[in-house]
Amino acid sequence: MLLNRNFTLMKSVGALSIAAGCLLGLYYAGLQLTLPVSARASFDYLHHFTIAFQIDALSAFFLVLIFGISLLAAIYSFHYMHQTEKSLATAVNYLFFSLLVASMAMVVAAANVITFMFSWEIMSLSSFFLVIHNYKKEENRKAGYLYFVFSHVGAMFILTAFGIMYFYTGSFDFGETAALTNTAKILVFVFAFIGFGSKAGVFPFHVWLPHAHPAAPSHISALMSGIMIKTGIYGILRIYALLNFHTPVFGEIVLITGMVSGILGVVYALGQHDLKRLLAYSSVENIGIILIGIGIGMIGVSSGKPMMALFGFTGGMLHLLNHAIFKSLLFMGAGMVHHKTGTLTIDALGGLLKKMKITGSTFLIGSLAISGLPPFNGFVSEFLIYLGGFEGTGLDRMAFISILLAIISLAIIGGLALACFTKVFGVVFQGEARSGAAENVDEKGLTMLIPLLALAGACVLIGVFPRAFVLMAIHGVSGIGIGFEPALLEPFIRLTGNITMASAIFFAFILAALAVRILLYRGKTITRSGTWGCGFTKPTVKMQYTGASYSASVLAFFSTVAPLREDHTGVEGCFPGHSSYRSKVNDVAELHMNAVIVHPVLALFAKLRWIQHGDIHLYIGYILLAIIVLLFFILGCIYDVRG
Amino acid sequence: MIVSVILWFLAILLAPFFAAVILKVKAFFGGKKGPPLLIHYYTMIKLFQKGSVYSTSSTFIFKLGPVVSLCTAAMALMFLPVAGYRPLLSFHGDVIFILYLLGLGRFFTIAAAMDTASPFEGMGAAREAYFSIICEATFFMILILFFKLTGSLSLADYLSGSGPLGLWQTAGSPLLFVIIAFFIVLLSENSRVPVDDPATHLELTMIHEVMVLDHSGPDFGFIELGAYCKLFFYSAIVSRLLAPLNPGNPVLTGCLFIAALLVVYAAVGVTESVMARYKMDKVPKFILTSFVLAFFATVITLEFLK
Amino acid sequence: MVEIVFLIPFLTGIVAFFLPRTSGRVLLVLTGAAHLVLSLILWTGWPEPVFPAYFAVTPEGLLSLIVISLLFFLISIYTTAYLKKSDIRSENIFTGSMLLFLSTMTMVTLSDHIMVMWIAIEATTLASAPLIFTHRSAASLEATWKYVLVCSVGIALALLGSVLITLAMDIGGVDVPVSFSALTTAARQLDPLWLKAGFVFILVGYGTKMGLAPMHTWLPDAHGEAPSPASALLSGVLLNCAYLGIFKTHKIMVAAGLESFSGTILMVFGLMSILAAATFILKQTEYKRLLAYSSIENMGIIAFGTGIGGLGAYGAMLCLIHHSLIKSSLFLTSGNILLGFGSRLIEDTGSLVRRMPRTFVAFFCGFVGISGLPPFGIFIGEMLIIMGAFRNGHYVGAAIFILSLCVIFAGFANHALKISFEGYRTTVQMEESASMVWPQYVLLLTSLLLCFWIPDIFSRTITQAVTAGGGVF
Amino acid sequence: MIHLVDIVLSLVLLSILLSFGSSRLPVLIRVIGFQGVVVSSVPLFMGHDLSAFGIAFSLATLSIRGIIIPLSIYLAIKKVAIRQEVEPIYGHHASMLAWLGLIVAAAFISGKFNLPAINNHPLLMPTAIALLAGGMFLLMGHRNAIAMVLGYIMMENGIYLVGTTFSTSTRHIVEFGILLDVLAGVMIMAVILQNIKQQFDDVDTSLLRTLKE
Repeated sequence: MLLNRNFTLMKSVGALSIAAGCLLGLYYAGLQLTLPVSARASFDYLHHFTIAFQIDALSAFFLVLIFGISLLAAIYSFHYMHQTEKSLATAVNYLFFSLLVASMAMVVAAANVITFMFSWEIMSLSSFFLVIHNYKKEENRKAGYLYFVFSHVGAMFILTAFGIMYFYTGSFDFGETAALTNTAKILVFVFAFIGFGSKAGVFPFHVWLPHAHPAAPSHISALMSGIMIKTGIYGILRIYALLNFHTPVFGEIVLITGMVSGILGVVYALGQHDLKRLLAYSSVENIGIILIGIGIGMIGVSSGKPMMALFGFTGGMLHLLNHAIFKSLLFMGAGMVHHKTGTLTIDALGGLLKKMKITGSTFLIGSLAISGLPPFNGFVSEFLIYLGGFEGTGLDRMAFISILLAIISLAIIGGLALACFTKVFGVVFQGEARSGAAENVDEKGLTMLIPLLALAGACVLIGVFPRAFVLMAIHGVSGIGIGFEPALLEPFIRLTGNITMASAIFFAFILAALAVRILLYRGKTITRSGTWGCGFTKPTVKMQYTGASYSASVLAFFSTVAPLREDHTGVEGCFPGHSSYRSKVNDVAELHMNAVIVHPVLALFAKLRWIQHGDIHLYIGYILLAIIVLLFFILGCIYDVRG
Repeated sequence: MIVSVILWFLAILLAPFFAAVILKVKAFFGGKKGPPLLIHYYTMIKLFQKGSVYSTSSTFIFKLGPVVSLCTAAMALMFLPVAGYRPLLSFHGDVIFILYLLGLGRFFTIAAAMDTASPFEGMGAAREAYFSIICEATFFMILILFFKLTGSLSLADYLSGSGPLGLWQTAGSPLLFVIIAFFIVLLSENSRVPVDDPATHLELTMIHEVMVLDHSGPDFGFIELGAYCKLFFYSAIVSRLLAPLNPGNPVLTGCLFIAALLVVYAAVGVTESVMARYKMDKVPKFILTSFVLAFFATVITLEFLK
Repeated sequence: MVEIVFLIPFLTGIVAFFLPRTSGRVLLVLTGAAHLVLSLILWTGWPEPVFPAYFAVTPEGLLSLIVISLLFFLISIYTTAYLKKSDIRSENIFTGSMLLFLSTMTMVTLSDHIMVMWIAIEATTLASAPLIFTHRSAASLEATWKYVLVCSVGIALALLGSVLITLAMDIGGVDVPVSFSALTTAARQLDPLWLKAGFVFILVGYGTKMGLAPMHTWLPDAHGEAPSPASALLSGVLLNCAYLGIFKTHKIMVAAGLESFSGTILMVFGLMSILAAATFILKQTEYKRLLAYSSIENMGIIAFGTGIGGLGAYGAMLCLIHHSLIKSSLFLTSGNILLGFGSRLIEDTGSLVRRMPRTFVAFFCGFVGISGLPPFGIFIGEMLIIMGAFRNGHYVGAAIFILSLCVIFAGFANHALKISFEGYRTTVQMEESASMVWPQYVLLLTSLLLCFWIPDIFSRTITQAVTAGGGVF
Repeated sequence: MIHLVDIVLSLVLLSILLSFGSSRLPVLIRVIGFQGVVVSSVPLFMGHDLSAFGIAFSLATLSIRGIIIPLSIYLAIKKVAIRQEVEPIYGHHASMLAWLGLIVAAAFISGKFNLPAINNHPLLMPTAIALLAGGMFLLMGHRNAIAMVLGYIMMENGIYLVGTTFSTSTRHIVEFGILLDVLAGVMIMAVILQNIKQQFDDVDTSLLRTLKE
């Protein structure tokens, strides 16, 4: 993989090998998904342990996801990694790229603790290297560090959860957890949830995410945001399936965190000025939506409402798939923008749609899908989650309130997402170019366009003909181990049918209207002129509405959770000179993490530094002290024995 | 089936007429004669005959906008049980579908507005996006209530036949709150006073109107028609809730329905005449009141269902 | 003829004192190779020693021995290159004491008699003192002074401990040779009170040498001041030797059914060391001291694991081996950095990745390995230790362990990233000779290999050692 | 014989007292040397095994402890002609009191153990402990590096006392090895002392505090 003599050759070899691997994996995963039985493979390890893999429906579902997206990312990377002078770095990048894909596949296939932790850490490590691919930028290094620490601490939490399990079961294998007491189960779940949540980017453990994702190259961001953070979700589901313990507590935890991260994620996203940061935050939002779905499902299971459970889980799973698709689409689109214009600052772009038709329109489809609008895939999954929620409104007080909040927050998230992505699309791709960077751009690079088109096609396909995919998601859900009889599938069939019909009719409408429009325009004078400036005689591009001001009013509404720091030199005098405005939305989680955790720890350890005092008498004193204490310890033991 | 098709066409056709009623009412309050009731038809025909002028900075989105917004509105009407008859389409959860469909329309209207690179249209777009968030929250609040009452998620079950009556019987007085909430949603979604003043001349204070500044000719016609359909959609819902009972024979039902509709439109007109539009920063609070009302209604109803 | 293994380096060491530079270097490498070969032979067929009363081939001893000789061989190769570059006066003393150091350490691994063990360990102190003093600077002088005095005092206590154990024999009325193996078999009859006292003194004594807090104070100074190959030897294998003494005593305790007593003490000291390391790693300014503290941390981990027993003991053994491999490679790499940047301070270094790419690879892999990430072996060791801790219900211990590990990782990662990537004022590449890089690579690769595949005989040895130390499967 | 042993041991105790009291280095060194002689002669008086072998070893020990070690230190001082005064960190009277407390504590502690060996040598255990603790005291009580080395030697003496008197089963050769180690250690310390003197032209360890966090 590290042949960096001939740049193009190296790139093509790298991309091709990864792609080929993905295709193969995709084939087997698909096979697995159709197969009812679960494959299992295990090897002897260090003479005392085993490395075991097992692929059940759940894993297969994720495998399909992983390989599918990685395939496209590999194709995309071919033209994206264009800096010939950094061929070595590129080669390393490909190396870790392939490593990341492999390790993700291993994570979802792992069948015992050792295997899981091993692949998990490898995954974190390789993605870390990908994040600091461009280490010359200060903030990228910071991002890498943050991500590194977060993933390690998260892994430690997961390990703790496994440790507690191991205390009861005494076996490394996933599976027998019957021995656990209920409190232990809850404890395990909480620890695992924190651990996996920090990987999945659940508020408030998402701090690393908006730093790390923009730092990586775009196809990597697509990979990370599209699927790597989903391994966290996988972990949560896996633990849930393992514990097989249906208490409403789990559901409530997941649901509430889901709501919080959903709303806050999209609010912060609205406040960003960097395109990729915005997308990263919107990943937090979508993780929130997925968790809401899963939480509804869990509550459904615990309260014996199979329909609700099925709707919730399926919605969650499907949204997982959808998010993987449109988020990687958006990231790749952003990558294209960055590749051509060299900037990602939203307010410096504009009017790209005229020059980059394909990128623009695919990005439009992506934005529509991520805002959950019909007839695109985002809608289908959110629809299912809604239905699950409504099924759950029949519950009693506590559950009912949380469900009610879940539905409302889903609605709000939907609205905010719409605002957010109209902002992105409107400011980046429409209007006039706001800076020289966006003036003269083109779109070349076939391999970068293919994935965009493919993903956009997938968005529409799932949006219009969701049945097959919904069934696939359901099959994945069946891996969680909640029993449901096939009769419950019937409503899904009906629903998907309805959606297909409705969207078909809708498209028919559009076509009809377009036809009418053409009819009306036949033989009419169509002139082009400047935009009506509402009285301004000389409109300039500077006068366009910027993204910052677009989102200002909404942010004002959420100012309590999203403190807005702005500094601007006002306009003074009749003929004002230069005036500037800068604003930044602070992340409460980030602020508090520094205030509550980091500083106290540093202070504490700073206090202890006098131990290494430098005086040898003191050192000998330590030795003496140790001896004396231990002797007293012995005496204590004796007295214990006697009395 | 045939009936519902006919009704659907009627709805689209009559939407502009009802919208004119508002103007009439306003004129009456202003002590003027006001335009004829068919004014909107005239304007639309005029628009359809004209050509168009497109901004140099606009793209195909700009042309797509009006079409999509019209289609979404018309599509929404397909789910609407006009005068209590079964609608063309209806399935479990179609309400959510409709809401998101209208959202799609909004998306394209905004996109089209941003397309023109005009600062004012961007401003309007921002407001549109912002206010609709709260409206959706309200709508879903009401949905939760209705679902608890009827156990169904389709407009047809709420509004067709004896649906509304059932709602009244189970929920009772709290339904009044719901109706008021709905009315507020109606006002804001269709950008009427006090949220927005379509008749003002200052672009700075507009929301919907400013977004369509640059549209002209048939495109603008589409937009207008879409707006009327949307208005009709909302007011039909309100009217069905206002006049829940449906006497046996079709004629009576029709008359009742139309009467109720007229009342709603008149109410809109009255509001516009007696109120001035709010300052932009007061608008969210105004819309929030609708949410609060809906929430209140839900809680009360459920309490007293128990 | 087991003894020959440490006699050869002893003699060559004596010789090396009177040799000119070049031939001294050659002799160094040759001895390393010979030693490696011998210990491999020792491995295959376990021969009987000439003085069975004093020496014996034990599994844990063999483990340390093989590690020592491998490390020494590679380090000797590195040293030849290092000596070429660095300015070390009286080089013959350096090489000579390196060899003596090797012989004494080998003696530790092979010794079975309690007193002989003590003699050997004290001898390692004396043999390594000149190594630390190589640079002849005030700082190195101070470091040496502290090292010799603190360690001697500590080890004197260990001697007292050994005496007390013999005392325990007297009182218990057993009359067997004073060798670990014999005592372990006869452990039941020993008088528990004096045994405990003996263990305590031995723990504190050898603990001083092993670098357990709060007796660790000499370690950062010594490791920081010694020339890099010496520091590599010190933290790579010397600490293991000290640990060996503790481990053998712990074996006696286990056999005497006092493992709960000794285990608790070991765990407490382990945790204290980890915490101490965390304290100083967070805001460390010199990278060699940083590595030294990380050694303290790892020794703490090992002690903790041994104290837990069971899985933990197995993990501790793995950690012991892999720590030697990785940490010594890190110290050698730090030697390259020192030669390149000419400063021990972290902020004077930077952008290693551009200036010495090959060194960077070694450095970063080492960092990844030492902070317990796969694909290096410490990962599996730490994981087993944590699991074992939970298995035996030491929740609090495990919690402290995990938290302090997180803190240490945060601190270490911060420094490592600084060294590797921070501001590249000048991007000129420094020349790095192959013989100063590939020893590290070999070490790291060994660790990597051992993480995936352990030869049967090797694993059998580990298992024997562990089961003797209270490990169960 | 027993009385003889006790007399010898009391001599040792006396030497500790002197070591605390003495304020001049040469005196201190002589005291330590004397102490070494006495201590290493203890086994002879106890008469464990009076084989020629054993006696030879004892004599060798005696010569090393009593003569070679102090001599090496002495030479070290001579090489680096330094101030002859040593001040304990805590003045003389405190040292005296410390000594008394030491003896009492030692007696008390050794009374706690029920050992067969103690029954016929009542003074033995206290002396050993006193030596250990005294050594520690010297180590921690003096800034002067040489005094610290002497303290280390005193500790060694104490341990030797414990070892030789109790365990019959330890072999002479082993003892001898230990002795050699100690000797080498002291030699190296002496070398370091010289270097310290050359560096700072003083042996005050408070100069050696640069290496710290």
